[in-house]
Amino acid sequence: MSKLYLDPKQVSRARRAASGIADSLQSFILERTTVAVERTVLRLYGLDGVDADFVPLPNVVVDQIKEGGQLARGAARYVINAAIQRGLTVQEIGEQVADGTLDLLEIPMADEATIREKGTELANASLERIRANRRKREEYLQTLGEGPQPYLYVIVATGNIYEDVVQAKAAARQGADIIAVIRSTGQSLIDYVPYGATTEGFGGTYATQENFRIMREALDEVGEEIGRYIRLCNYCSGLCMPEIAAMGALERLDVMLNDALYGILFRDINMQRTLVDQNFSRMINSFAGVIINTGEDNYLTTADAVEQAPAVLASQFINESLALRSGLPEEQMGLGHAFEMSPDLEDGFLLELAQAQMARELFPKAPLKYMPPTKHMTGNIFKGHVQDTLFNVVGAMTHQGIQLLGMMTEAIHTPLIHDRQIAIEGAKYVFHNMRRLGDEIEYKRDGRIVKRAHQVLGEATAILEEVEGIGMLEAISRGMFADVLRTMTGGKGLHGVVKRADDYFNPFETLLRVELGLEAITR
Amino acid sequence: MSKLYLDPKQVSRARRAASGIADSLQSFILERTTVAVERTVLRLYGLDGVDADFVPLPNVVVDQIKEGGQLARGAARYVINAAIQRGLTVQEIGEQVADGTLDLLEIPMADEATIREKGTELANASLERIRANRRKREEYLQTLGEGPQPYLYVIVATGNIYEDVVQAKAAARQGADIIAVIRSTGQSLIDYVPYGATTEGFGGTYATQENFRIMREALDEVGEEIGRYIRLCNYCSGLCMPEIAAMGALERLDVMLNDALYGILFRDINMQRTLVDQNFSRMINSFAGVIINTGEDNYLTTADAVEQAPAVLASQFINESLALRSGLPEEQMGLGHAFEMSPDLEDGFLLELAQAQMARELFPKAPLKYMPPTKHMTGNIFKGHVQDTLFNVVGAMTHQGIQLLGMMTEAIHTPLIHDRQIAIEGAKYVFHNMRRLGDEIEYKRDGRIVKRAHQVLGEATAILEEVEGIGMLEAISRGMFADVLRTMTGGKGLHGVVKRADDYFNPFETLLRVELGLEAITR
Amino acid sequence: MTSQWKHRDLTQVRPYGDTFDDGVIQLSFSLPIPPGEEAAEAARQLVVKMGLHEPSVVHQQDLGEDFTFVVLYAKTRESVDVTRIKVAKVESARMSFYEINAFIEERIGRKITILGACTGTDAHTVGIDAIMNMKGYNGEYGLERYPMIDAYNLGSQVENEELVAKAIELKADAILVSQVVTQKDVHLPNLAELVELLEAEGLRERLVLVCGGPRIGHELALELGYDAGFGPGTLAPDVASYVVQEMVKRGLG
Amino acid sequence: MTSQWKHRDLTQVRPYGDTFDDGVIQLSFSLPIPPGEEAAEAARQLVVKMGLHEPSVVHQQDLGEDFTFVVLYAKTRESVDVTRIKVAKVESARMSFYEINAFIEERIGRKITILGACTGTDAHTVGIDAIMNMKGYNGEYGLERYPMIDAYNLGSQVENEELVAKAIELKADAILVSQVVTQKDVHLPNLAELVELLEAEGLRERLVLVCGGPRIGHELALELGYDAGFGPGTLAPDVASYVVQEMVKRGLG
Ligand code: B12
Ligand code: B12
Ligand SMILES: Cc1ncc(COP(=O)(O)O)c(C=O)c1O
Ligand SMILES: Cc1ncc(COP(=O)(O)O)c(C=O)c1O
Repeated sequence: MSKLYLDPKQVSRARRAASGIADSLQSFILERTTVAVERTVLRLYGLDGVDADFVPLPNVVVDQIKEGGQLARGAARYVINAAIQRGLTVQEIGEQVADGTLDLLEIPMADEATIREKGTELANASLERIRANRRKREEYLQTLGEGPQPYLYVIVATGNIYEDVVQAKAAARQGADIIAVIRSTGQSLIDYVPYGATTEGFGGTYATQENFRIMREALDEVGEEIGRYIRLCNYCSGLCMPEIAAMGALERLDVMLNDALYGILFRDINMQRTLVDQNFSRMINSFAGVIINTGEDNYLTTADAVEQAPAVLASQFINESLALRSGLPEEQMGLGHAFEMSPDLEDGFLLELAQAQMARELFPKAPLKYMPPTKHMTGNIFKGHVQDTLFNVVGAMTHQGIQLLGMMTEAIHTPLIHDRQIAIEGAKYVFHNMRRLGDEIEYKRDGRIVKRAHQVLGEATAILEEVEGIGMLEAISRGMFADVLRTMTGGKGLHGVVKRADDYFNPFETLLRVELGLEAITR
Repeated sequence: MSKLYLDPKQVSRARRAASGIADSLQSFILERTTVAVERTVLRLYGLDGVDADFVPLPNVVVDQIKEGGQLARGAARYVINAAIQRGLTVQEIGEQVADGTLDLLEIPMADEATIREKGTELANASLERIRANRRKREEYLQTLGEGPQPYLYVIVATGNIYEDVVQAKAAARQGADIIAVIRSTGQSLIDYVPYGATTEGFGGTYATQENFRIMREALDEVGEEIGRYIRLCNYCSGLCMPEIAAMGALERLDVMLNDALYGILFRDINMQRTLVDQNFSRMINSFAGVIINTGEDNYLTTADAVEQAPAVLASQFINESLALRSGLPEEQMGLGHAFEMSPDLEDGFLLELAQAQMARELFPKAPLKYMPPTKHMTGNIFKGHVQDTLFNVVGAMTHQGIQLLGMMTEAIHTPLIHDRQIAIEGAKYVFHNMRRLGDEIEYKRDGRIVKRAHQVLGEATAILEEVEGIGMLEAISRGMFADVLRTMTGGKGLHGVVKRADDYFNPFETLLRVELGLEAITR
Repeated sequence: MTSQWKHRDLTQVRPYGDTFDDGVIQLSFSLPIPPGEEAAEAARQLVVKMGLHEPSVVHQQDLGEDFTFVVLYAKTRESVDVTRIKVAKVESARMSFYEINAFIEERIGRKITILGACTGTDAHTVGIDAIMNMKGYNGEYGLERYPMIDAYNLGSQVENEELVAKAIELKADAILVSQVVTQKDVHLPNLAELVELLEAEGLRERLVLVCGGPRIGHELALELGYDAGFGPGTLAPDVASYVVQEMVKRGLG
Repeated sequence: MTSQWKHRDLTQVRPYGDTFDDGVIQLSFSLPIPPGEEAAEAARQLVVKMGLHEPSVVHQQDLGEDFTFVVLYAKTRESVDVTRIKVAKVESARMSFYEINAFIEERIGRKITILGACTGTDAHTVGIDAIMNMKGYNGEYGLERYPMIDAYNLGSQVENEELVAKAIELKADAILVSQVVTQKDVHLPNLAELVELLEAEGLRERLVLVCGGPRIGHELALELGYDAGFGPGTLAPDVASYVVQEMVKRGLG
């Protein structure tokens, strides 16, 4: 039973509209591929490393195919062909392309069936590595166990992976359940993934496969010592969504931020590009057992929390529908929202409680990602600590899945080693003391909280139905989300979008659709 | 309707037992007077100042009468007699007694009727001054207004009245509604009230009439500037309960800690002495429009909050009954309780919520005084700030009347000038954001919160009925309160208790009984 | 006693807890050593090296990985001569929306052009938007709403080169730069670079150059070669008042 | 990079925020001057006088009455040589309830008498009760429960004279003094006075003298002429272990 007395019919209406939106986006998406998707295929085949100019080999290879005008047919075709014809590994192929000794488009083509067979066989082998990672995680969860929900999620962001390790291990010992390594500013806008261990980032540390590996190892080590599996999180969103998803799958990340809409609205990434990227990246997340985190919370950092509440909810519905179309189970949908009510707002707590409780009821299986106050945090660390505490109170009362802990120093710096400890101890105290409060109370049927929830759901439904009418892409072009206006051809990365040829070949996509129980693509 | 589904029959039973307890105490009390009561009479007649050895004149005079064995008849009789016979003011009488030129017991007695008439006339004049103070307060409340409930109550405790003034005025500007000047350690155990402005106290500042005056003036000044009446609080409990109550009435204090049980249990003051003192002091508080604060919160600083909850409630019922017998209206009963659940306790918040909500329902008109975490506060100021925040959350959810703000530095030092600011801003934030939460929620009928309330009420009733059976004095002697055991003749101050003679004369008591609508004393 | 406060010596001002001149300070930090008596002593020694006395470690907490967090209270004997403190401040009088537009009409006699951007890798637009956007911030309209101002908000992650090119193209009278990310001082070289570029183009003297952000102050701005700097809480009229008065002062009308 | 941490120089240990040796410290205090740019500058200057650099005032708050509260972050270049830190510690091995009683039986051979009190004007009994009361504290029985100890808890606000008289009367082997109120250092003269009284009575050497409380440490205790001092979190066995071993060591059996 809904504690907010939400009308199931209204909920179905909202969901139906979101479904319609997702369906029409999905057909747009399935007609296209991108340079990032193709690089991902190569990465999944095991291609790694950089050339003499530090350009990653997946970029080198995809660029060659793209410049030859053949990307529409799928990078896999040419690489697998080279493997067949030259007897090389994918890595060797990449290296030879990089040093200029190999032009993939000049190699005579083996027959289509052989390519498809070989491509699928190698892809299957790669997927096995991801499967093994998934098994390893399950094994850890069985043997070590995990913290109770909400998982306590903290970030590290020193810019230096080795300092990050120090901070992350300390955080795990302090009680964190999830460690997110924040990326350096600007990484989401570069159209390749940096390489190797890095020690110089700003506001965060570059997301590289080696950095993932280093942190995974560290967290396994500390997790074994303290007897609790520590989840690792990083970011897909940006120009390399599926590539990073693949890296995450290969290095056993557990949680990944993954939201095209975030990239569109807050990073000015071209919408066509990132929606296509998102679809493939979520399939990979899904297969890897990764919980995705969506970025609705960001709406509230630029716009007003009271006004934007319906847009947040509408976006959650859309993200849910889209995620389902990438085969992502509800249990892996960390839909985002945030405690961004102004502390100056009378009854702000009630409005927030309504929103959080509503999200909980509408997405009952999702490990909702609840973001702390950020916008209204100031240099007043003491008041900030109180804001974070009320955020934890709402988290406890409404059974959120993932509680991204607020830092009292939010407005000052990325967290210092003790900022996290202070946040974790506060959160643990609140959760331990009042985890059951939500089960003990009921909301007045005609009260402010219930009314607010109904109002927001009503308005969200209206938005969804309007968007369904005009289409998502048009809606974004009209600035319907977060007051930000983006056009079909504006933003970064459009050049990397390619319409698929009829014989487009991407064995990973095909295999994953089967694995994830999605219909085969029919053209 | 009770949100906790408390059984009105059970509540009546508890109240009936408390009433019985109070009745039998009251008859004990009315048969006695004390040196403090008699000194109070003199103070009310306007006697002030100290002798060459800094002994206050009220002590000098009462000691003379007591040494002469005539205190049982009431100090008023002898002083008024002297006034009649010698044509002196009460102040002049005191001064002459002090310099050894006057022996009150040697003056021939005027006739009883004349003494009574003159005594009553002068007493009436004194009461007029208190009435004027009360009017002044009402006028201020009308013109300046006051903060919303719960009143934010903070302490100053520098030991130096002039530093206290600086801190208090700053606190008022920061948003405090009530300023309590904490007394120096040990003052409650001295059998006189220090004199004049003082600058050397430990852990607090001496309660003197001059200090009261200085602080009252300062708070009026700042209150006028910021347009909010600032209430002043000090402490009656101790060996001088009624004297300090009188000083408070004369200097327009608004709130006074007043609890004999506190003195008995936590200061080892003799029970006979302080119960008699309490009765008269509460009559004065009552007439002066002073809100009293009782000390049930203290039980939880020495014993466990979960276990002692029924004793706290039982004591609140007894204090209510006793206060009614001193003519104190419910609107002036700041019954005490405290947030002292261990932060390590699972569900601790629920237990606390149950207790606070129950107190609210059982004493609906009382401006409940809710005390912050103290015992479980540590040097960890950041965690402490979270503890204080949850305390404010309970305060907001249950509509407490007076919120004594917790300081994050509770375990370290008496508050620094900014400690209060940090506490006030946190409290204001919580109250502003969630003042209405309590009105929006209901408690599950069969839930943990409701069950806890029923259990505590049940146990409190059992205690009350047991105490009614054996009598309050016996119950204390058996250690039934706060695990502390005190005997009828143990503790400080018994020597100051005197059985009233049949012709005992205390015109203030007589007048106040009329004013307060209490029955005249019949012997 | 009260007189202690009234007649205090402003050339020797000390922190205050609850007793005149007590010098009480709260500190917290982490040490890369395991918790225990030694860590507490290390913390005390460090604080004593800072010239503080009576250090009291009121809390220590194991952070794991051989780190210890400590909270201390201590007292300083140091004092500051506040009579000699001179803070560089934006001196222009603050005018209202109407006054600013009237001032431009009367004293400059034409619409002026102001460019705003959040530069480098910084993508925090809320601050510059607060100053520029039509709808404004905290009850004050942004520059886009000013009839006598042509305001162009270039948004976030604008390269300095791009900004300079736009300034030339639009003949900007003023440039407003926002910098929010300051970790490892990334904003300093970025802000300095813009000044160099403008100088190289011979533009620096021909426009009013202003920066702002939560960690920016007027003093820092001057050091970096800007005309003014604005910190937290700035509203459009603060900046606009300054810009127009500075233009007139420098004869940029 | 990792090696920075592994091979770090323990003779030069600095505070750590998020970068090796960054020296980051958080401070807060109030200044008796009105808020504003000048107050922020005064705070910065003060912190610089403390040898800190890059002071950043992240918050300032008007406290009223011309006081300003500031929160700062800054960096220190000072360091501590942790290899040279020596902290005086109670050295006795910690024994359990059973071990202590057995130790007394075997090594002293008679019941011993321990007196406890909270002295002077101090009325905080919870601490001394935690050590002495039958029911104990945090899962450890108090001394009253120890079969081989005659424990007398005199309660609160006990005058030093009274305590000494009782010690003589009961032939105490050890005295435990609790002091909780430390405002304006009221505990120091009170604790010192007891030592003087005991010395005057010629008793000081004949018993084990211990003090404790939330602001008491072993080092302070030694300075004041006590044999040992115990701080927050002490439990009965900590004290009892010490007392009985000290008795044997000093031949007070
Ligand atoms: C909102 C926000 C975001 C949003 C930004 C959305 C957007 N479109 O702006 C999102 C979520 C995208 C974001 C992302 C990141 N953020 Co951010 N973010 C914030 C946050 C919460 C609020 C900033 C804000 O909007 N303040 C409100 C505005 C109105 O205030 P303001 O900027 O100070 O502006 C006022 C004045 O300063 C002045 N002003 C500002 N600019 C100018 C210019 C001129 C000319 C003038 C006159 C005045 C002026 O006037 C304004 C109005 O009064 C802060 C934390 C905080 N509470 O401050 C972190 C914060 C700024 N972010 C931070 C970081 C590190 C990041 C990331 C780099 C993290 C990462 N690695 O992914 C990313 C990347 C962004 C990038 N490339 O720059 C750090 C910066 C740390 C530091 N000191 O360097 C902060 C402090 C959080 C933290 N503790 O880690 N962030
Ligand atoms: C409970 C309490 C009270 C109760 C005391 C009841 C009682 N019977 O004890 C009441 C309400 C009566 C009270 C009153 C006052 N209190 Co008080 N009180 C506290 C409080 C909340 C908790 C203290 C406590 O019980 N701690 C728990 C025990 C178990 O810990 P502990 O004492 O540290 O003891 C442990 C160790 O230190 C050690 N230990 C202690 N003694 C000894 C002795 C020996 C020999 C050994 C080996 C070990 C040992 O072992 C113990 C167990 O581990 C503290 C604040 C806080 N959270 O600390 C303030 C606090 C101690 N009180 C304070 C003050 C100022 C007062 C008053 C003076 C206020 C006033 N002016 O009215 C009064 C007067 C009391 C007086 N005359 O002394 C201040 C002291 C400030 C300072 N640093 O000087 C504090 C810090 C609060 C504050 N911030 O203002 N208080
Ligand atoms: C969904 C999502 N993806 C990615 C990011 C971070 O991206 P970037 O690295 O671009 O700052 C965020 C930031 O909060 C986010 O919400
Ligand atoms: C009811 C009551 N009276 C008085 C006091 C203070 O008395 P003293 O001055 O003895 O510390 C308290 C302390 O908390 C109290 O609760």
